Amino acid sequence: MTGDASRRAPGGRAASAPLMGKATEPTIFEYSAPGRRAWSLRTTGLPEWSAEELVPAAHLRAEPLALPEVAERDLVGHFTRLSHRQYSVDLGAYPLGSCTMKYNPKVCDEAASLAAFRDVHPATPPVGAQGWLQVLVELEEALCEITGMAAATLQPAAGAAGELTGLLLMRAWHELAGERRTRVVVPESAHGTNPASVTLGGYTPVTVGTDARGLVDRAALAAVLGPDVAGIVLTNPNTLGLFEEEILEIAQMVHDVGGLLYYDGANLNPILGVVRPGDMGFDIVHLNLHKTFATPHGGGGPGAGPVAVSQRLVDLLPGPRPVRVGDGYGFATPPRSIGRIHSFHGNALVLLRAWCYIKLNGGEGLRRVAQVSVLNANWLHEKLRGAYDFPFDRPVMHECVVSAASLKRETGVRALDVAKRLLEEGFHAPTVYFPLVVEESLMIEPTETESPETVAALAEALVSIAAEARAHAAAGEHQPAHDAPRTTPVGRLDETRAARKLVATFDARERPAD
Amino acid sequence: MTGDASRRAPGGRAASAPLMGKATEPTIFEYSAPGRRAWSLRTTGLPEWSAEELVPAAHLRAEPLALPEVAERDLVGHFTRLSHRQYSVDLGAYPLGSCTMKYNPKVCDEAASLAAFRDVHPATPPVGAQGWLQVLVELEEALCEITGMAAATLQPAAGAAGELTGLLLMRAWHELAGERRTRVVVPESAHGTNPASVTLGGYTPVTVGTDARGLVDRAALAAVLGPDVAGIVLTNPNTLGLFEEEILEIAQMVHDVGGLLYYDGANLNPILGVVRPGDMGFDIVHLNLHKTFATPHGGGGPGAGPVAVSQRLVDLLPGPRPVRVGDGYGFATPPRSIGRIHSFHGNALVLLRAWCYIKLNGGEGLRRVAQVSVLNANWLHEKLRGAYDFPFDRPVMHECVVSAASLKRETGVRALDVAKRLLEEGFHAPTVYFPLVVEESLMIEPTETESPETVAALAEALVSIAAEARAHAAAGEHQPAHDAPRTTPVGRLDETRAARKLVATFDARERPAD
Amino acid sequence: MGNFVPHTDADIAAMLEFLGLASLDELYAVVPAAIRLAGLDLPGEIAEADLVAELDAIGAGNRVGSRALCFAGGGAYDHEVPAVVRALAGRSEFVTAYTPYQPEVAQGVLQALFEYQTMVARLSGLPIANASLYDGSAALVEATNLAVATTGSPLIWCSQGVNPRWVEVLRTFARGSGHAIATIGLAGGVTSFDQVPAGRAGAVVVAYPNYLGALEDLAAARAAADRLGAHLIVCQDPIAAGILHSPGQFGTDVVCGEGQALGNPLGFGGPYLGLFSCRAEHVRRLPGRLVGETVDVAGRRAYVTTLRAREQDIRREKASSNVCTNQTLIAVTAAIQLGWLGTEGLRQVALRCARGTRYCRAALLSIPGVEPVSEAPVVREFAVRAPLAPELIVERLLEKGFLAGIPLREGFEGTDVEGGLLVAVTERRTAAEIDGFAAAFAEVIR
Amino acid sequence: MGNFVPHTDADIAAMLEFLGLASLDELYAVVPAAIRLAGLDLPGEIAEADLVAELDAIGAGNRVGSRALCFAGGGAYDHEVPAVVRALAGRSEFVTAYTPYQPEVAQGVLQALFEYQTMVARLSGLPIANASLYDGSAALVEATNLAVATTGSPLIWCSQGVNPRWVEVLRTFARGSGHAIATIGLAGGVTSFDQVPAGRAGAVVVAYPNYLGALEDLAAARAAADRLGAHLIVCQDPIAAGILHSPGQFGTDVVCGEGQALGNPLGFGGPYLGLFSCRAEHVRRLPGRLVGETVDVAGRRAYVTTLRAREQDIRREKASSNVCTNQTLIAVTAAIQLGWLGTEGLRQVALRCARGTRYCRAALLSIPGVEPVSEAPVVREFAVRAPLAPELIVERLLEKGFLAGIPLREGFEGTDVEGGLLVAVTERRTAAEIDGFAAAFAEVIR
Ligand SMILES: Cc1ncc(COP(=O)(O)O)c(C=O)c1O
Ligand SMILES: Cc1ncc(COP(=O)(O)O)c(C=O)c1O
Repeated sequence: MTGDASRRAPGGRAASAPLMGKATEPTIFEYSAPGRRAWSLRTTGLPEWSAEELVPAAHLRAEPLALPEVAERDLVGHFTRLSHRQYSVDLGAYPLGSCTMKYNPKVCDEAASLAAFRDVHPATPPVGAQGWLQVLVELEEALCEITGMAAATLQPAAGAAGELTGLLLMRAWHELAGERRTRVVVPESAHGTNPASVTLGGYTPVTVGTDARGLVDRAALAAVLGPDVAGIVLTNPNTLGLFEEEILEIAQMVHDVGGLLYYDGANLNPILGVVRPGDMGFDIVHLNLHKTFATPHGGGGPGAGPVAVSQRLVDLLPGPRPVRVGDGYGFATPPRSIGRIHSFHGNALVLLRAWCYIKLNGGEGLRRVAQVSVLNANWLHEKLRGAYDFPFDRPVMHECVVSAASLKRETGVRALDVAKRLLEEGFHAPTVYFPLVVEESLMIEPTETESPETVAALAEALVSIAAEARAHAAAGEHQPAHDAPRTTPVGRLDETRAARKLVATFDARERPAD
Repeated sequence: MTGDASRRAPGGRAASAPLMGKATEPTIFEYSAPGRRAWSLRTTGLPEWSAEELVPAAHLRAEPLALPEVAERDLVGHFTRLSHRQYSVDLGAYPLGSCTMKYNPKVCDEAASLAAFRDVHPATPPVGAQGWLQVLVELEEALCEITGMAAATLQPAAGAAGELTGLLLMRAWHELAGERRTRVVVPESAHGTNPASVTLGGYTPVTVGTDARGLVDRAALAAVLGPDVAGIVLTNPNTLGLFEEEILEIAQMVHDVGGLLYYDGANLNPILGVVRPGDMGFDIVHLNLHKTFATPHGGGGPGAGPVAVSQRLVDLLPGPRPVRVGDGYGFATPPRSIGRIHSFHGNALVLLRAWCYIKLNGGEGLRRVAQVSVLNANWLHEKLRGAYDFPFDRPVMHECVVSAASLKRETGVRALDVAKRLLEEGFHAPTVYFPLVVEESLMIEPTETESPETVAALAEALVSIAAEARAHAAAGEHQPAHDAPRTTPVGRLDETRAARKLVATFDARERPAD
Repeated sequence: MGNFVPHTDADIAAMLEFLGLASLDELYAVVPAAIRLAGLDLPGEIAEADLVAELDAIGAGNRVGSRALCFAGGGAYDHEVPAVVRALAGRSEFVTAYTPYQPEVAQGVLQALFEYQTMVARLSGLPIANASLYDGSAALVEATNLAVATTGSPLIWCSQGVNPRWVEVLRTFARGSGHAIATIGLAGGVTSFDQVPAGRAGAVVVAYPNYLGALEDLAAARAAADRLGAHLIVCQDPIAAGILHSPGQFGTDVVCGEGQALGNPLGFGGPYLGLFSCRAEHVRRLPGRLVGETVDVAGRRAYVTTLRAREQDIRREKASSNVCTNQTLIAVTAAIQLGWLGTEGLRQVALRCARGTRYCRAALLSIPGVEPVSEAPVVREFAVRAPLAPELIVERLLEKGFLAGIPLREGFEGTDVEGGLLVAVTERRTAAEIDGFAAAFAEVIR
Repeated sequence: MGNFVPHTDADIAAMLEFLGLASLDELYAVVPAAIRLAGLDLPGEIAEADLVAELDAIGAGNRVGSRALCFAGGGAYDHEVPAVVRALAGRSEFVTAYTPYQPEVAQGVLQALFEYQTMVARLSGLPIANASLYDGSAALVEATNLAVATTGSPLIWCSQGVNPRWVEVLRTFARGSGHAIATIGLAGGVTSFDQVPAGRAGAVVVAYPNYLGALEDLAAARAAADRLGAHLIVCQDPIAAGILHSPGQFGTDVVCGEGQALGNPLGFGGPYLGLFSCRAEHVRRLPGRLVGETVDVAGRRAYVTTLRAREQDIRREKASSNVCTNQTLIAVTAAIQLGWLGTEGLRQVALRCARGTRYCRAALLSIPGVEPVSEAPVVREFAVRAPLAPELIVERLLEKGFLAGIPLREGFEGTDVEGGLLVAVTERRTAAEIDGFAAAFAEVIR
């Protein structure tokens, strides 16, 4: 073998796949051998001009660009083994609060792989893309019906992009009225993207607190509202999983000062077909199709974050927008559009999946989705009584937030330990330490696609972890949860080292000891 | 939850996926809950006649046919977790001698999923299946070029089916000549399908031994040959991985008594483009496309076992055969055809994959495949010197057979223990205890798709296992290999119990204790 | 060259050096020079993209979908296969595994096969099912081998209602086994068991429903088999099983069948799936693999291929069958599909096929000149006769975008079935499609 | 109903009973009655098979493949994606995972992202790359945010050679950030950096190659940025990178780009992939996720998202960006595609694009009336002008089965580029296809 072959990794060893042991998986760079290849390219019959003939010398790369050189077999081995080191919805429940990790129907994957949709260039003129435009228009219409809004842009690529789009719409609306408002109200329990988007929208976020019920503190809200307030960013149910019952009053208060209401759609799942943001008084809504509408999350995207607005904001929407034109479809840019927010039309293949999901469920099915997501969450919540603290002991929507504060006090086992211990039980962990307003929070969202048996097993696992911690504390024994997880490909990580001695590329690594 | 729900398995628990621990995976029946469903069917607009209206009462099933009732989500969870309990080529090397478990190019999977091929009914008349017929005819022609034969049938669904087809051709050939021969010669090292097929072909198998070189014992062969011998079934290289260098002499001997030579193509890989069965004197050849031509093995099929024959046997081939007709393609049944051996045209989608593989490699590529498979095997073989016994110390072809006889004598670690210990090292085990003629045999076939690094790591693992056994024996310590495998989803199984207390269906199970 | 061979020239040189060889050719020193090739007369390698382009071009020569709306059956049916089945059965761990020789790392395939065996046993109503055979015809051959080995009689009485291509396969293999295949004719579309003369036989074979879609009298079949001291072998359609009795109820010895309809595409005829179940007493003669449940050293539930002593790799020439590689992935697919369907889904498919069959039969019979081949009740497919040769009907309807069915010729020579057309309607055919088919049918025979 | 909700009515009743509720509606007692809905005005559920039929029907309204042979680019290219990339990126563990919040069970995604970051860093020639952004335009917006935050100047000088749609996105987001976007015009197809007046600025933005396919002078760009005390931001095409210099060589601060070409389909514009790399000194202002290597308790090499303090979930309103969900799966796909290509494969793709570009450009320019928009050397795409509006050329050529390119309008108003047609040729276009295109082009403008 050539060169430093003895240092190279064997592409055909499965040791790193959990099925076969616990060895680490080398990086693809460690499999690379000069001259190996997987690629092949079409025979074109073109003249074989050299790079020197085609590219002025001043621009021609001197050194070849170093990429891993592997055979197809080793490429497959490597990424297949990596996949065996990755939890996923298809392997088990993913009760991450605020994330709505439901099952993603397989037919939607096939839809997105149909050549008739997959292979369309985004600059195809409408006459050649009628199918796509129909899907996008129909999706927009369905989302408007679901949210109670008048029109929507499908361009935002995720929730945060939707938020920023919404805030720019808010800004444009006020500017059209000749106003320069400077502040936007955000509840303290809000997701981090909310204040960040507010800032990027050119506003100063103002925080309002949570009252004893876990809802927006109306008195505090009244105190901050004023003519410089452009609007409020809310999600309902809020990030504590609780429905803001006074939403109509809140809307009134905000509208009274000339502000707009923005709805963070991350929590739309439990109210599908039950109550609509538009009917609650919201003016702008984003949706996370990768949460509510089952487009798979991809390990962190791609998502899609369409933004729907009430009638008075329609003219401001980003463009070009897919629209009906006679019997067919075309594009139109709203007269006072804030402009594009995506290179083309948004994450189209994700949008197609959501269109499929809505079709598959229909209106009634979506309502059932919502109801059962709430049923699962309440059932689970009730099962945790006694084992964990209930910071706000009231019925929840699609997720529940409990606290491990007492548990920690009594046993030293923290929310994080509970999460890691749960991994050993065969479940993904819930969201921990968010929302920030609850100490040692565990935010659990089973979603409607988990069966009653799964929710029961999850509840049982959570209860038994608390019981185990208390039993070990009573016996003065070492807490197994502190060592968890012990059955996963790797154990707890040294996160401090990752940040202190940043190694963000293979090239930044020192030669490994192993 | 309904009924005996407490006994039901939670569909969303990943505990059984090795990533998440080592729990067993319940059967799909244990996930079943009355009324759950995953199915949906097309809206047809047909009258909704009831079963009673459609089926005479005497035929109508009284009790519903009990199948598992699960949601799509739980179906996916279950089979995805099962897949995480399964070794495969895509996870790592599979050096099973005699099985040629090479990497299966992904493009061939896509080819087999093209609607234009996948959705064709086998009774489509030729005018509507020209594409398929072209592929089948071209594949037949390529296989004939590769084997040095005149024509082939693509109907046999696997190697054993090909063998039996070949033996029926042998029988038909002799019968046409008015002869009723009764015996067929099979080497003692032959694969079990060979004697079994000989019997099903209506012949009595006669065994010939192996000489000191590991080759057919020519004296023994001469002794059994006679006018009642219909032919001989050989594979070359033989199942010891050795090339029968006297094949021309053997062919002469068999032909001299009027017998035919049958070539078991399981070992064709190392001679692709280097030497052809037809040129060695064989009359009938089967090929295992699921070995040599990289069609994936599917955990035990589907395969494809085409049978190619020399000119004098062409008229006997099974029919209907895809043939060229003018500029196009049609079917023809040979005039003295032995008849169909498959419901339709064989495992067509497997055949399509093999056609792709041949195209992708081309003639030169196939030769390279052969050469490198032999190179890998010889290199590996040489690396094992000293650690294992070499029953026949000579250059091998695509696989090598070594023996753990000395190891067992010295340490108590048997071939089986070595195999199980190798699983812990991240490799699939080689074939053990076959061929039967070698005591404690390990039959190792790396194939050409494993890189030098992989072959080196495999060799190292095998050597270190032997070294470990000897070290532990020297120290009088318990042998770890006897406990292996310890890092796999389950440990060694109680195979006796499986046979004694047969539980071949879920319904035959006693209620589980767990 | 050689994207599927990782070795670079440098790798090869280094490995050869280690072996003390100067060239790859030297690896073949043992091969007689006289027959060593310089190379193959085959075209050179092509790029993946070129292959795909070629497949597209060649594939255009096949008519599928709306270019050949499927009304053909005869053992291969156009049933719904959902995306989830393709996704799961396509997982590479299942696709690229070998036969489970090392059960510790093959629990995935083994357990899936155990589940498959359970489902097939439930379909048939018999307690034991194997882990698959090649296709329906192979299952029938194996069933008759088992029957002959058990009863000692090599005579097989086979209903003319059994798939004629399967019977031809039976005859082909009988050349080796020496079995005799005798035919029991049909009357009014169903088997006339009283035709069978007295004597001894190894098996009586009947299909349920039969090749013409009609429902046979399995009690009568059992009685005929009993008179002959023979096994009863039933070729069962696994879809119609959703609404019909299980053959196991009638004392059937072996149930065999074609499992393509359970989640597999038409695929121009393969890979398909031989279904095979039998009575418990026959288990030691069962062909093919059998998976059993057991425990591992730690007492964990686990699966393994069992009763291996039946198989060719151990029993060699005395094995009950020569089958080695079978159709595992197709069996796993069938298990997934049956899991997707569940009790009610399978019933619905069966019911909807029966509805479409009735509707389509009525539509065709309402065309002047079209006549039924028999009046026997049908649930799966049906045969009609028209004043035009069935081959011509098929050819002309293909031009109109319909695959009309299968001409009834081989196996029915000289009977009143010959010259009929066998038409199948699955749950995928809509009323509109059937109406269009009937209208086109009327046109082409006009 | 509800194949994606496992619960049967009995399940629901039992769960409600446990909660002491009489109906599902009672779960919503807290929702004001006035706004509670009876249901949605949407059609009922449909079966998977009906959905597939509908998709086929609707999809027929899109022109793909030979109905619209692709000569369009502008940030979205028709490159080869092999089956192996689809197979691996389609593995459900990658597809159905969440953002890796629990690294112990997310090593698959984390390591793949680490490998992706390495490859992107190598493409750009800069040491740090993030784990993806939404698309090229989003990457550009983030790059300018970083530049403004670092330099303190909100003025962005943006070459007119930058993708005009990206510049529009930049302008949209500038409504919130208050940044000022100024344009540096083109001369002879490339940016005239000497146009830029003296003063201070946050960033100079240039594309390499630019939107018209031409090669910009990055040294001149760096010099211009230096004069302004500004960052240099280069929008890099990752394919052309296979033969061109890396922008990192020229002291570029941030390299951003569109990664669609790395293994992703055209997909009507998304999901695409924002590539983002920067100098080490900017790492604490890096937008999006960053994966770093570390060890676990047992000292095993492992990966985790790191420097999280930059991110919105921790820094909230002070975060360097609001990005949360990004394009992980597309990044993983790009890593697999780059692994498939390797050093030589990427070079070959770049080279073949350049060959096709030269060949096609020459073919079009040989048509009477067709003129180049500039003579600057191009490697990726090129612009021509013909005596017919580009919109009409595109429309008429679509009827002949070609997607001819992108009309040059927005962003070029009033320049000599306006009214041109931007044509892209990838390695997938054959000489025969290009010849056919040129012939059809000649016809439609005649
Ligand atoms: C409440 C809430 N808001 C906003 C977001 C941001 O959405 P995205 O990640 O799609 O940008 C999330 C996602 O985690 C969320 O949970
Ligand atoms: C030498 C040999 N012959 C024949 C066979 C039988 O082939 P198949 O399993 O395809 O029936 C095999 C397969 O294992 C084999 O190795």
